[in-house]
Amino acid sequence: MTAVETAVDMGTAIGSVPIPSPVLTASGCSAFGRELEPFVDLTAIGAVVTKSVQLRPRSGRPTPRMAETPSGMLNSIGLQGPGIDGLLAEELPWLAERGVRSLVSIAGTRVEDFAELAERLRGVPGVLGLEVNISCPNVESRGEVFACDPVAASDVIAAVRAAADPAHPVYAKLSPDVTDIVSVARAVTDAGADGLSMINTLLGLVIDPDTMRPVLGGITGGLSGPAIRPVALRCVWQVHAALPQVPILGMGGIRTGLDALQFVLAGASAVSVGTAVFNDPSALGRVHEELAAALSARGFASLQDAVGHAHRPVDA
Amino acid sequence: MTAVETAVDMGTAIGSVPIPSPVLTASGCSAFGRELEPFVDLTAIGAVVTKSVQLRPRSGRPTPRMAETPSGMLNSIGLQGPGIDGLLAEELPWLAERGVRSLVSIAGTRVEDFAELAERLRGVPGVLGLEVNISCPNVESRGEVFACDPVAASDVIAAVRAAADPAHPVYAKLSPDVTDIVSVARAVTDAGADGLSMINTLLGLVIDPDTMRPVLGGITGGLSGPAIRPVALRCVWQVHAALPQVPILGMGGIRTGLDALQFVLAGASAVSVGTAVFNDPSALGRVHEELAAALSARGFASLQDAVGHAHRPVDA
Amino acid sequence: MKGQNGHSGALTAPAAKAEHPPVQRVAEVVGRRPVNAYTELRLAAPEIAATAVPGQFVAFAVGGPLSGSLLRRSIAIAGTGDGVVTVVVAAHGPGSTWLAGLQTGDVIDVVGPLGRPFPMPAPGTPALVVGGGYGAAALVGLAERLRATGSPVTAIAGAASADRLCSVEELGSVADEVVVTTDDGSAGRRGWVSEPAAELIADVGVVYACGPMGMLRAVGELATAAGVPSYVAVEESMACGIGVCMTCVLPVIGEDGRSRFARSCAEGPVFGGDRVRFADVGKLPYDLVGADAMGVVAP
Amino acid sequence: MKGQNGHSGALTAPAAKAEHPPVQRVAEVVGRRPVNAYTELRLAAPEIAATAVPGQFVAFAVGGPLSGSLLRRSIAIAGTGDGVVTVVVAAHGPGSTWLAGLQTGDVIDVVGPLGRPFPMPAPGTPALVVGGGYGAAALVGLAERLRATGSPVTAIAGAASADRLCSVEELGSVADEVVVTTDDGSAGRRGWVSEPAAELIADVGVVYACGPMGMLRAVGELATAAGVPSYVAVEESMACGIGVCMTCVLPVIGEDGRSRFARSCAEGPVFGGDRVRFADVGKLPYDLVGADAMGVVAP
Ligand SMILES: Cc1cc2nc3c(=O)[nH]c(=O)nc-3n(C[C@H](O)[C@H](O)[C@H](O)COP(=O)(O)OP(=O)(O)OC[C@H]3O[C@@H](n4cnc5c(N)ncnc54)[C@H](O)[C@@H]3O)c2cc1C
Ligand SMILES: Cc1cc2nc3c(=O)[nH]c(=O)nc-3n(C[C@H](O)[C@H](O)[C@H](O)COP(=O)(O)OP(=O)(O)OC[C@H]3O[C@@H](n4cnc5c(N)ncnc54)[C@H](O)[C@@H]3O)c2cc1C
Ligand SMILES: Cc1cc2nc3c(=O)[nH]c(=O)nc-3n(C[C@H](O)[C@H](O)[C@H](O)COP(=O)(O)O)c2cc1C
Ligand SMILES: Cc1cc2nc3c(=O)[nH]c(=O)nc-3n(C[C@H](O)[C@H](O)[C@H](O)COP(=O)(O)O)c2cc1C
Ligand code: FES
Ligand code: FES
Repeated sequence: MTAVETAVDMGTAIGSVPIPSPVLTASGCSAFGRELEPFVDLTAIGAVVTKSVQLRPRSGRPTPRMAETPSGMLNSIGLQGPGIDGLLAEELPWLAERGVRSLVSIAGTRVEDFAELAERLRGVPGVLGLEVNISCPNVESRGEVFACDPVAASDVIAAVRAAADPAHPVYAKLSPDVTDIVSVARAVTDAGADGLSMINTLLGLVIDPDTMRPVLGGITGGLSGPAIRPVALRCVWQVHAALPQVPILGMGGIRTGLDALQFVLAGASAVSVGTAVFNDPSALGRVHEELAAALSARGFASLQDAVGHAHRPVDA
Repeated sequence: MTAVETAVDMGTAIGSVPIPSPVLTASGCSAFGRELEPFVDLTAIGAVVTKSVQLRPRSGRPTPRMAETPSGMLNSIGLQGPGIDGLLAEELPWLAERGVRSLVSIAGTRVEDFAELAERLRGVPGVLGLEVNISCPNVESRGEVFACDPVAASDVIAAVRAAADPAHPVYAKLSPDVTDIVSVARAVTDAGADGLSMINTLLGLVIDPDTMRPVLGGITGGLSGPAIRPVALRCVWQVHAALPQVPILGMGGIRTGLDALQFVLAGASAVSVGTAVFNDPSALGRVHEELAAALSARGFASLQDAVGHAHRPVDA
Repeated sequence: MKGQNGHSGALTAPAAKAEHPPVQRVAEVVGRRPVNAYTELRLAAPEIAATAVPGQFVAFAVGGPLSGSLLRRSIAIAGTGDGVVTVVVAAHGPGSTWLAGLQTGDVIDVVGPLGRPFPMPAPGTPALVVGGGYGAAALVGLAERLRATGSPVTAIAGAASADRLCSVEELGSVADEVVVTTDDGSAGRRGWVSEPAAELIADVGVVYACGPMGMLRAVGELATAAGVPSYVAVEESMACGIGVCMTCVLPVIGEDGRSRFARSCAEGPVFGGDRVRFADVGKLPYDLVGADAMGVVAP
Repeated sequence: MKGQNGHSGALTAPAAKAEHPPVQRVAEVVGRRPVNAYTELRLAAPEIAATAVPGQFVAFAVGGPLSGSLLRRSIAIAGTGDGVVTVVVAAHGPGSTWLAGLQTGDVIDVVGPLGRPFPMPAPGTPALVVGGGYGAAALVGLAERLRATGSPVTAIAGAASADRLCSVEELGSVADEVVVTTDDGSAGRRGWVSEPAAELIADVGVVYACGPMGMLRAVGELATAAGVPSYVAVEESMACGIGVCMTCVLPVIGEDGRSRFARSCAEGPVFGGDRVRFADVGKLPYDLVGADAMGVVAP
């Protein structure tokens, strides 16, 4: 990421923690950051949002784990990962040593799992906060996804907020697969979420015309990429309109600075770039530069001034 | 549509009404059929699904009414149309004279509107059935969309089924913007729906980077096209798995015969081609031919044999 | 032309449907050349070339086989002959930039001819044609046709600057007079096309215009004020180009004097300059047919 | 090579990481030619050509500026020299068909070199290289490198039919012997590469293979049964090619003898033929690290 001649103050914050750039990775789309080193200055981006970690190491699902779809992809990785011990032993120290900020994504299938993970992450160097991936099946509720039920979702967030380092902002990551995302947003905010990450993938399916069966072993998977951007923007818009004081980490199909600008104007104070990294490993730095240039061209002195701008009357 | 050497029996049905092809237009994506005449043999396709009609003529919304999105588009037409009188006087006779089957899409903002429309369409020549567009705001419930509430949705369907010509199958058109589409599908089927059309568009938003405001005057719009196909397929899969006896008219991003095949394998007994017509006005005939060829290549003797095939164990 | 109007005292009758239906085909690019800031493409499309009438357009699928851009791009037909359709493309957004990058030998899916042609005046009626930017290209064929039916033709071609002018030479070879204007004075008269148009309008019996909306409005209003019928070819955002999607509408006064949202691809792109409610484009006036059902009430 | 193995009694040590990090750049196509059923492309990409080692691959963005195909296509590097990277593309689905249609002068976004190179044996170790279809192309550079370190090289190139053979001539110019097989007998010996491989394996100290999974499995199992270390370059479906998405995994036995889902882009594409659990590819064996957390239990 080379500096560009622009007067725009790109600083923003995750909860109350300041970060120098509004552009972050998206959980599960940049692993733990290492592999992006040849392409991106990881210390210059907002933070590395780590792949969702659970208590135990997980193999993840068998392949095939993905299918390409029009302007997007379907995935079903099954949260392959080293577990919290591996994360604490290997990945977070690597990031911390290099001065890379991390927003640690945690996942579980029981409320207590989430709380334990939050507890284990207290005071860990380099960790700036927690993103809570509640798009996981709740084993105590016949596998219903936490994020699809305002009560289950707020149970998780309340437990995480209570267990987490007080210095760690807690962001709840919402699923778009609900009738009323504002009610979920309100519930988790009331339960103590310091901010909202939105959106997670949409539930989708692809059938292989050769095998004539679903491509993915898990049948359905998560749809991501530019294809879902209008849905993501709608969710950010609706939630910002209803809860203008709640910080939003926006994501879903961001590929360019102008895409990121749309999220900022809709109400996001920071953005994650996910699937676009697979297309362009240099995307994070590029999106930062393009967003800075776009804000500058539109006369904004700071990113903050643009947050939610699209909600204001045109003459404002 | 030129005949192709294939032994596959492409016949299917809408409810109990037989149609010679499983490929239909999608409501709102082929107006009332006329403009496709230079490109498609309208008598050879399954049916023309007409643009949703309401009781009164409607101007529709001001422009801009659309935005292109990655592998899709966002629209907010506002159901511009001639009203039921215009439909009965101009459009349906035109179709009937030519021997074109029509599946008439009806829409309203009150349960009684829907019932009155169904009543008016009793015994009209050429009409093979009704598709009920319940993705409209319910004026009696603070504008909540009928399709997002199983109770409101089934109220509409029950009223339509009671008022409609007994010979007219009634298909309920479902919205994907719900937490649990199976519960809506079950409710409307219990209320008398003879089949399900799925899916309608997803609620989306695009912000114009120049004006820095939503592109559409209505702020949000409906997302359609190949971008949403995995979501549509997932909905069809889930509903067919839960209600295997209920006929499904599948749609959402179908562009090729192999796309249509995926819907059939997932459980649809007929398909609508919507946004793809904007890209390729000849799409309907082409999709029919490609689907026939794909079924033939896979050894199916009839379309019916392939319906729901992807749900069967691989060795079956 | 006067007196062909409907019941409403309008100066123009709505443009009539084209005689020939459109076709869809894959066409080869058989020529390309830069024309000032634009790219002129020549496409081998005999069925379209044979039936197209001035005022009509074609719609291209863009982006190639893996394209994520589904909507067709509409481009006015700038000329036809020898089985070839000529268009002039201004690289603007991604779709038109892709079009402008086509090379000789490339193939492209095209639908056309689409839309309603410019209505012709009574033979011999003196005519004024006014083109803005690449809009002038669409008027060359019209000017030829007018000349062929005995109309003396005066042409005005305007643009922001010299490099955005188009078809000046071609218009020069068919029109009796060509006036050039540029906003910055880099070619011809400094200023807008409406100035020479105002001077010339008294001498003609019909006016045609193609170009940006603001220009169409100025020329249309000028003509209507002078009691001269005018036809404008509008450029609204279109998803399908063939009349099935209803995205391309604008408020137009019908033959019965009532206003409706008319599809610019199917009822247009050519409308009477006195029939388009320019001031209401992008709005929903209460007196539109069906506005009441949208909850819009008279003020 | 024997004895370099880990604790598990495996014949191979895992392939080491490449020395040089990958770069991303826009490269121009400086040459293209048909090679039997395939297309050979030559790309000007000096940084990649300078650092690539046999076994590595590049990943291309496909479809052009309006592309709806986001995922990169991985293609093995078939040769490097003079700042040029050579690849051989088989037109298969839409992405590779688009790649195979690139013309000289076109530009494409490429990331590379990616993945781990083939480990080299002790100098002078006789080597067998086995290529299936276009997989043979990736072995030409390896064969050269082996020769340069004093290894006698025998090559087998197989394919379904003569037109799907690849790089036979190039292999011929570096290997001491080239055996050709085709399933239909349209060139060389009728049958699979595993037959000559079985005959030749006793004479070599290391085996390398690149081609379809079934072939890799056959060659790997043959070598392991003969006590010869083997390295195979696998071709798993990849979304990113750089190691961040976890889509490209397969079950691989690690140095500690435990099996894990290893990323074929970052821990591979070159794996010890005795380390890939071919029978379990596409499955989730209970003894994989972390399978228990997925609810998979020992039978
Ligand atoms: C009847 C008609 C005739 C036209 N003739 C010409 C011509 O001769 N030469 C030429 O260069 N252009 C012409 N245009 C405009 C041309 O279609 C647009 O410039 C082009 O669609 C812009 O697409 P884009 O991909 O570059 O821009 P984008 O901004 O990417 O387009 C996004 C969407 O908006 C629509 N859109 C954007 N700008 C316009 C516009 N100005 N008019 C209509 N739709 C727009 C596009 O069709 C597309 O659906 C004509 C348009 C119409 C309707
Ligand atoms: C390390 C590696 C090296 C390769 N080397 C070559 C080579 O030298 N020459 C060559 O022609 N091909 C090679 N391939 C395969 C090539 O990447 C695929 O043929 C190509 O991705 C298929 O894409 P498609 O768009 O044509 O097919 P599609 O079916 O449209 O592909 C859809 C998706 O599936 C993936 N996919 C489909 N088939 C394969 C496959 N066989 N292997 C991996 N991914 C697949 C694609 O990458 C894409 O993400 C290699 C693959 C890998 C992983
Ligand atoms: C391959 C892949 C893996 C993902 N893994 C996770 C994950 O572990 N945790 C999580 O919260 N989100 C995960 N996501 C969702 C992304 O973080 C993001 O919310 C979503 O992909 C939308 O953004 P995008 O369109 O920019 O990718 C994953 C997405 C992809 C494509
Ligand atoms: C421009 C446009 C107008 C539409 N109008 C209607 C409508 O009037 N009634 C309706 O039920 N669905 C309407 N739809 C939704 C389509 O019928 C279809 O359900 C949806 O677009 C998904 O299919 P597709 O991706 O093939 O377009 C409309 C869609 C588009 C793009
Ligand atoms: S562009 Fe579709 S109706 Fe005019
Ligand atoms: S392809 Fe993404 S991790 Fe290997």
